[in-house]
Amino acid sequence: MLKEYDPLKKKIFRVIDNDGKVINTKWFPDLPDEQIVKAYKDLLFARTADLQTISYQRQGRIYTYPPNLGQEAISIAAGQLMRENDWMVPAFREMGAMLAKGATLKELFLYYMGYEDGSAFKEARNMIPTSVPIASQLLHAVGIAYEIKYRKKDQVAFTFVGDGGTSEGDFHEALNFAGVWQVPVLFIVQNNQYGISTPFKMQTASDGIAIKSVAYGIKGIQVDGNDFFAMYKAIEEAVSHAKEGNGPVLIEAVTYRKGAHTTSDDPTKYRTKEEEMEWDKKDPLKRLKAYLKRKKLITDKMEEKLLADYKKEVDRQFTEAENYGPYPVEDVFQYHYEEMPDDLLAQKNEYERFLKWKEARV
Amino acid sequence: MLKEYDPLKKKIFRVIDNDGKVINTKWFPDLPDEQIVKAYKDLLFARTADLQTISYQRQGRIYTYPPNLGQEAISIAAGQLMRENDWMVPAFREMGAMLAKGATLKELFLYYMGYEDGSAFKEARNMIPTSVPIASQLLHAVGIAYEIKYRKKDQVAFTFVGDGGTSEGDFHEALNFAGVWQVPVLFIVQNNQYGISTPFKMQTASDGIAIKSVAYGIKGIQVDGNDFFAMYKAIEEAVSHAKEGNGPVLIEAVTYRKGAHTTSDDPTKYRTKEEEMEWDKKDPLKRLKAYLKRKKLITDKMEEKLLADYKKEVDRQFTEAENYGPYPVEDVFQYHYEEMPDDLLAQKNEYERFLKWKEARV
Amino acid sequence: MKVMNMVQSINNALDIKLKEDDSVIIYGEDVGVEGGVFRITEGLQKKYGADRVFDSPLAESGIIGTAVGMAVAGLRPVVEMQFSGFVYPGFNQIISHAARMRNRSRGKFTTPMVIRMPYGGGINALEHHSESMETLFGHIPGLKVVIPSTPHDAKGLLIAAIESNDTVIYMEPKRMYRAIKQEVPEEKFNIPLGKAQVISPGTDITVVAYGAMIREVQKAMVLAKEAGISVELIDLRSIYPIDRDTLATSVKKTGRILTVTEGPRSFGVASEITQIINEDAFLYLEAPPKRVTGFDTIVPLPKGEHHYMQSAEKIFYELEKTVKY
Amino acid sequence: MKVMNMVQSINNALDIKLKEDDSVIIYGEDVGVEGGVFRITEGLQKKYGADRVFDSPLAESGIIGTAVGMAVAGLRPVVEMQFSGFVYPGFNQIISHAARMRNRSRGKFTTPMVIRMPYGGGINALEHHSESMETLFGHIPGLKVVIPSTPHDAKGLLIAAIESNDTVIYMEPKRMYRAIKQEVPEEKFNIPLGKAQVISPGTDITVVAYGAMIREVQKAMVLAKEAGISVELIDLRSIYPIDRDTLATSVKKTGRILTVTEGPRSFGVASEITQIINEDAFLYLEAPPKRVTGFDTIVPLPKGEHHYMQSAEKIFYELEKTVKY
Ligand SMILES: Cc1ncc(C[n+]2csc(CCOP(=O)(O)OP(=O)(O)O)c2C)c(N)n1
Ligand SMILES: Cc1ncc(C[n+]2csc(CCOP(=O)(O)OP(=O)(O)O)c2C)c(N)n1
Ligand SMILES: [Mg+2]
Ligand SMILES: [Mg+2]
Repeated sequence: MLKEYDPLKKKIFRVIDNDGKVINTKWFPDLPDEQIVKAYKDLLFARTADLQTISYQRQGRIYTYPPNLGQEAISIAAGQLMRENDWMVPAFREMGAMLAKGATLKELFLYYMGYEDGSAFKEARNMIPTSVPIASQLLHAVGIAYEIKYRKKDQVAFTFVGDGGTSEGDFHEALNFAGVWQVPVLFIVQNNQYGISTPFKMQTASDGIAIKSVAYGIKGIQVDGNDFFAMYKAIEEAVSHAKEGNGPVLIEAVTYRKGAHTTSDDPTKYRTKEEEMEWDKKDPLKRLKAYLKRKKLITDKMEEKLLADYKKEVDRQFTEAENYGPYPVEDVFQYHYEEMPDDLLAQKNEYERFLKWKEARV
Repeated sequence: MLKEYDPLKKKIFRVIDNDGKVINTKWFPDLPDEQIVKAYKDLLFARTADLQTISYQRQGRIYTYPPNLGQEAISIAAGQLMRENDWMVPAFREMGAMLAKGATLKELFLYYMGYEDGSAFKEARNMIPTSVPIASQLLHAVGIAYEIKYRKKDQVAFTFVGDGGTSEGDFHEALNFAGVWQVPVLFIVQNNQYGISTPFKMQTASDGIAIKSVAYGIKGIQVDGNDFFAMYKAIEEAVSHAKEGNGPVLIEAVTYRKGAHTTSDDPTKYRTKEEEMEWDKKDPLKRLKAYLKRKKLITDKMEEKLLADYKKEVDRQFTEAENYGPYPVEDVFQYHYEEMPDDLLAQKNEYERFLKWKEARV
Repeated sequence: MKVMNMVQSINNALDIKLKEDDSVIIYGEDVGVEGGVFRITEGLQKKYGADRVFDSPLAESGIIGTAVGMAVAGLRPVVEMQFSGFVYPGFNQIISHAARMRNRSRGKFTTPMVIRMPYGGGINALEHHSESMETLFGHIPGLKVVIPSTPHDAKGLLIAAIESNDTVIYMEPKRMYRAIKQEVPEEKFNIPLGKAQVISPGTDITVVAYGAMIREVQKAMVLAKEAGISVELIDLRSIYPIDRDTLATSVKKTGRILTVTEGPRSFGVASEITQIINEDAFLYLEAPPKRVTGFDTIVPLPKGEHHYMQSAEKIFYELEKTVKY
Repeated sequence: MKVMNMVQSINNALDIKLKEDDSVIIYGEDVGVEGGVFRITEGLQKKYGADRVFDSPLAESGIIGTAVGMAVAGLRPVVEMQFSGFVYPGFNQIISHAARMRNRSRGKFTTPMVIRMPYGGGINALEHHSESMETLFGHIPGLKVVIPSTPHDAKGLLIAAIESNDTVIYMEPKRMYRAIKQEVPEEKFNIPLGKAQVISPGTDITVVAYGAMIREVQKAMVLAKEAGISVELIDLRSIYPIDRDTLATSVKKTGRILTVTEGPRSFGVASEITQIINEDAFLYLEAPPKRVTGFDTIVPLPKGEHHYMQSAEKIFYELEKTVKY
């Protein structure tokens, strides 16, 4: 399949159309119906959480949040294919995949409320925290994949980046190292057409991102990122490719950031309603739902029920996070070194003396 | 021509064979015989200077020097095509091009003797000094080319980098910015098969360097870098392309570093005699000479005479450099800011007081 | 005169320079159409065109490296780092080229460029968005490093920075962007780089600060006044070159000094000031020069940030101890 | 015991760790087949295989960033920067990740990695090959920064660095690589990170130095002795954490202190030491803490480098002034 969709052929890989009709039976993934329904549910959950998070932010109950709206199929597909053992190296717009890997919503909320505890992900195996400096995480995934190869482990490293991120030098170095080392890492580029306000054509003059794989002698594929089935199939193929020792794969997931960059951003400043409406037709949730409805695997009623449950669950976890409590002084200091250096300890003690003085003053 | 040699076709552009016979009449550059003879002379001069510099270094009369041996045709071709007005942004292995641009051997010697004055290039127009941090200079050339486009000037920016340098993030960012900005810059990669001891296959898994142009939506071409005519023609075409507003070109000059990386390096540690002998057959000076001999444009006697003159000239300039004199204290301080900050002036004064004290002590 | 906040006064400075000098070029991530995430460059692309004010690809080394080239070729680029915490991919271009081109070419090529970046804490931001790492730049030979504390100074210093033929790192205390408004002259004016300013004279102790810390010190001064302590407040304005004279003159009068900075403690600006005072006013010192700074830790996320920040009380606490020493 | 120079003792430390711990991986530019431009890793690829000791592509961010990933996954990468002047393309990976992964993940992920780099002047090198910018690393929270001055210490400190679960910047004074030989134990030993060492006790003045400057101070001590001055020499060994106790204890005895470093003066290590002494031993000070450092300039090319370097005479000159103060 990776051959058939060699990026030099400039064919985007797609399995269903905007109405959820299968248009590519040859590469329709081999999935039991329940798993497809599960994908739909997870997508619905992720979207519900996303929308509710935006509203919490509007209420001033969390700080800045980067919505996933419109891009969720990518994370859901990856999430289904990542084994417990595989590594996940996120950027910051992969809620669905992080949940699949064992993060909890509560933790994500804690993070956006301003606790580092929200990026410890205590129960998630082999997932490192969000990386804020764009594209820098890609190199970590390559290093992890080196360990996999060195230790001959049956694992794959998944990593994510945005279209904007492909302009950074670290994108280049990561793909180049991975190509030379031939390590099992999948680079998933969420090409959502914008880096904040900067449109894709201002990021690069190349014809998409997948084609950049040529520069590193590695495989690449351009996929309709709003098509769950296409994403699933492409990642599945890429995983086999990597596991068989054939090296990394660059997967370009063509999608659209339907919401704002973050809750502090206003997209009306830089894009048109028409464009948004055009992409609305390709919404991944709608398309997956249309597929399932046609197959009579879900009904509107089921959806209503799910939605109600999900809202409650999101709220429950949010409330838990809101009651997390104050931030101990200890936590400012204790995680920098295995053992706290004397001078740092002295700084902590000095600060605590100040706090006592302050309390006494009032 | 750039189309015919699209790097995806994986054809290297070559005009003469190893014996100096024309094998590609279609793209033989339109050059008067005198200019070809001039190229040969300049190449011979560059080589003479190079070899002599190595021997000065062995005598302990200069510090580390990176020889050009075997790669000179690239610089000579570029040097003939750069107009006074064009910009030259070197790496550090482009002696021929720097001389063509107005640098003097004396200056280069001063530089390798350890004087910054040797990188001021007083008479050279629009050439910035050698850049030691690999690949970082490419971005300067792109910024310069932006100015050319912004001011609508009739200029082109030439910049150079090695195969090793293509692994750096700055290579990626430079080509990407140039592609987006569509500015008149030529990236000339001297792919001499090694970055110090690291062979090309450890730098990248891609099929050569020219093909990386695809990742930036720009033109690229792979050229036999030891074929003066091919280099001349390719650069000539690239210049037209850039001047017509079609954006940057990536030129991969396939060559071989016949000498050591620098005078402190020992290539026997990491490559074979056989490999060296194989490449020796493709020596650019030999090939150009063979062409000219066949056309009866030079004779062995002419060459002998030239060589004798050149040696003398190189020695003359070297002696001048050797007599350059001591390094004034002033020069440590005076070039950091337009006006020397008070504190820096105080540091200088303090140091001068120390020097007086020291003198008095003896 | 017009009442402006710092966002407006910086925008105004850029506007003036764009207008009077067509070699001024502004670019960076999202500075064009959107006018930057803090709206500093708002409206400038419309006014001056997309070849003078524009969005760049997302690549800091690319931004700074191309600016070096533009500057060498005769332009005066003013580039923006979206946050100072994201300047590091471009660090090599700063330290290896922007700071060195003049010396390397013995004055033949200069890099008259300004790298603007919002820095500092107090805005409840994500990781990497609250750093104060001015020391790193102060230690690099060949750079000038400037930090304004008011809308007025922001304008005068930025104009001077753009007109300087040296590379200037211009750090904007983002917490002050909209925190205060002030009368600012509408016409062009310069504030010389490298000069500190005595903001309010006093006799018992010298307090040195810059950027957003000035306001915190001013709050602490209310407490100090209640306690009968007279503070001489100096706005450093320029991290490099540092204005030794103003510092030493003040300490010769007060005999005591406290420096307030946001960044990590060790190897910070406060230590340099202490060294300078030891060199220039040792015999006048009645107490050890004191520092109120961030810890040697990463700035905590918002819920823990108050622990890290310098408050009026924390400043007063140390100030009082130093005066009573 | 075996007589070794610093190249040999570092190679020996790497050899020991490669042998006893298969999670130790060494890579960087030209460290494999060639054994590095200074031959530090010579023979190790042959001995341990090309999957444990190898050449990387020419990309410092790539080297450090992949090392962060390896370390997170449980390896102990020891990577080489060919010269410290070329670490800057990788600066972002150091400051944003190697120094922060532990805190960000609340201790779940650690980055036990070592970044080795030759630094410092005195070898008649090209531009960027003679820098001493340890301050930049010292100021970054989350890093440890170590500098040995002898073959013996180089081994013990490197072994400790590799065994540390923190990220360690290990800077090698390249001028010392082959400058002296010394008896070094052949077996494994550790020197704890974060501890300074009193090299020779004295009573009149404390001199602090590290790396190649130790030897220069020792030469200056010959002149001091002639002048009847008794010097207590401290090898700092660790830039961060810095050993306040050893410094303060010494100054409480001598009353005077001089710090010698190679790097630029402003915002340098000397200033931090002065601040510490002011905080911890102010009342014992009989003269202002003095610094002998590089200038606030770029290190000149070889013909001018002697102006920049700290010589025995320059150290003695300042030392005598401080003692006579
Ligand atoms: C190195 C770095 N530079 C700048 C930023 C500020 N920033 C945060 S998100 C973003 C845009 C990212 O665009 P893209 O990679 O397309 O991802 P998307 O937000 O579209 O998912 C920018 C510029 C950053 N986080 N890191
Ligand atoms: C950023 C940086 N890293 C490392 C070095 C050290 N170094 C100098 S030359 C070189 C190899 C360059 O190889 P290549 O780009 O192929 O150029 P060549 O020497 O073959 O002409 C290296 C690693 C450097 N100068 N700059
Ligand atoms: Mg995007
Ligand atoms: Mg090479």
